[in-house]
Amino acid sequence: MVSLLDHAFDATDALRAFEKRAAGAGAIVSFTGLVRDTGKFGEVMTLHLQAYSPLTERGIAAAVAEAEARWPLTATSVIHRIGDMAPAEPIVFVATASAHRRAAFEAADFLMDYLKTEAVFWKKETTASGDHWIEPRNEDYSDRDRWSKTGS
Amino acid sequence: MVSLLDHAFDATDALRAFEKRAAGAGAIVSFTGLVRDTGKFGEVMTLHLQAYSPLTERGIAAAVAEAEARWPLTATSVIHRIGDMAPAEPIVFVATASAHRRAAFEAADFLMDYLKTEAVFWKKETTASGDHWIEPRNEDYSDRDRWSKTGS
Amino acid sequence: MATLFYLGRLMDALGTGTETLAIPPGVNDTAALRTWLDAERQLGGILTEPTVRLAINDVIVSEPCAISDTDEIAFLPPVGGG
Amino acid sequence: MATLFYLGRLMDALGTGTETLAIPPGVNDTAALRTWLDAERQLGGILTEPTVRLAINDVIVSEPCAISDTDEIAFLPPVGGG
Repeated sequence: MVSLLDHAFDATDALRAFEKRAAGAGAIVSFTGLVRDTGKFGEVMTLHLQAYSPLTERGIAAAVAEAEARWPLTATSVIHRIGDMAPAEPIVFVATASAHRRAAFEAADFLMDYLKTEAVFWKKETTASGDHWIEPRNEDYSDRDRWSKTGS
Repeated sequence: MVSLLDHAFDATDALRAFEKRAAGAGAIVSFTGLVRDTGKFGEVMTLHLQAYSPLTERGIAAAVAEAEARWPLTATSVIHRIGDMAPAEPIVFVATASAHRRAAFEAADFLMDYLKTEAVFWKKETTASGDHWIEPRNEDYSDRDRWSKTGS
Repeated sequence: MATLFYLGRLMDALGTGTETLAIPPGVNDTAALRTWLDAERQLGGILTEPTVRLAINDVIVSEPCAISDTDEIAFLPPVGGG
Repeated sequence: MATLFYLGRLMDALGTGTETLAIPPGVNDTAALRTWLDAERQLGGILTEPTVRLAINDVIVSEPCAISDTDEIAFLPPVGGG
């Protein structure tokens, strides 16, 4: 299940809904990413995230399909904010369920690497000095590279 | 924060409480382990987990301290059931918070490996054929070995 | 008329996120479109950067790629992830 | 009197999880305690298995380790994790 939301959401509610879908799993991993209050250009007042539908959704769905092909998952969930958000708000929620914990951990980690590096989003931070579009960090690419090296 | 509980708990409530403590983090990972309905001896009716206090708590606290030394965590939580529990009930909840996702993922994974292999618990499954004490699985040891190989 | 979309920082540079536009005769592929539009808007080359990818009718294309006057064409700067 | 604890499957084998017990003279360390108690209860060696570890006063000890008649001594079979 993949959702792009243009309004705030509660990660705990998202986990509760996911647990219902994941009934029967032995292991559930959740990841919540929160908007940081400090960026490259200082204190962040607003983060703006732009998607381009349906490319953004299609890309995430392909990453979910790849995760489901690599690991024996019984359920997955991806929720991503778009639009304007404030520091400390959840920006992304990923949950994975599997019979065993290793699959659930690795799949959640894999999906987050996709979402942080390859997902079709453009990101703008508003600080006291104005608006700044944010380019990818090299660290994000090296995280993502881990998956192609390890094979399946 | 380490808790051994002799009664059922709600993983979503645990995450909500953790999020409050983790305010300011950029990344929160949670792991929920649920009692499996099938074991080595068939369908599980009841799982019984025995601790030996304060050794059990002390061991978990030492693993948490090790995780906090290895990764820059802003908060951690470990909740583990003891006593009798039914299939599908949460048996363990681990949450980690950090500025960046890699630390939060790795620390949660590390703590779960400790809890599944070295934690001071004895486990008994009640099935139609009676009570069975469960010995460690080799797979759990190899998961745990990953951490000594990678260094810090 | 083609519909053009400008994402991320290109939205600021073009002053809009989307517009409909008559593609002039002779501008038959993405390479010609990039060059023509960048010159027409005096953008100093930001539309011809190879890191800017193009999507035609919701598919990211290998370039140069033929275009027609009824396409939806999106200019996509490098994605930053979420 | 020493207080003994039997964990996991040893609780079933001993028929109790804990008992207080007078340690006989001459049983001065963990090795002697294991041998004496296993024989006394006719347990066929389950208390002398090296995979069974001993904790004295809440500390897992390297053996053989001296014991006294006021200790809390726990017999710990291999832990299975949670």
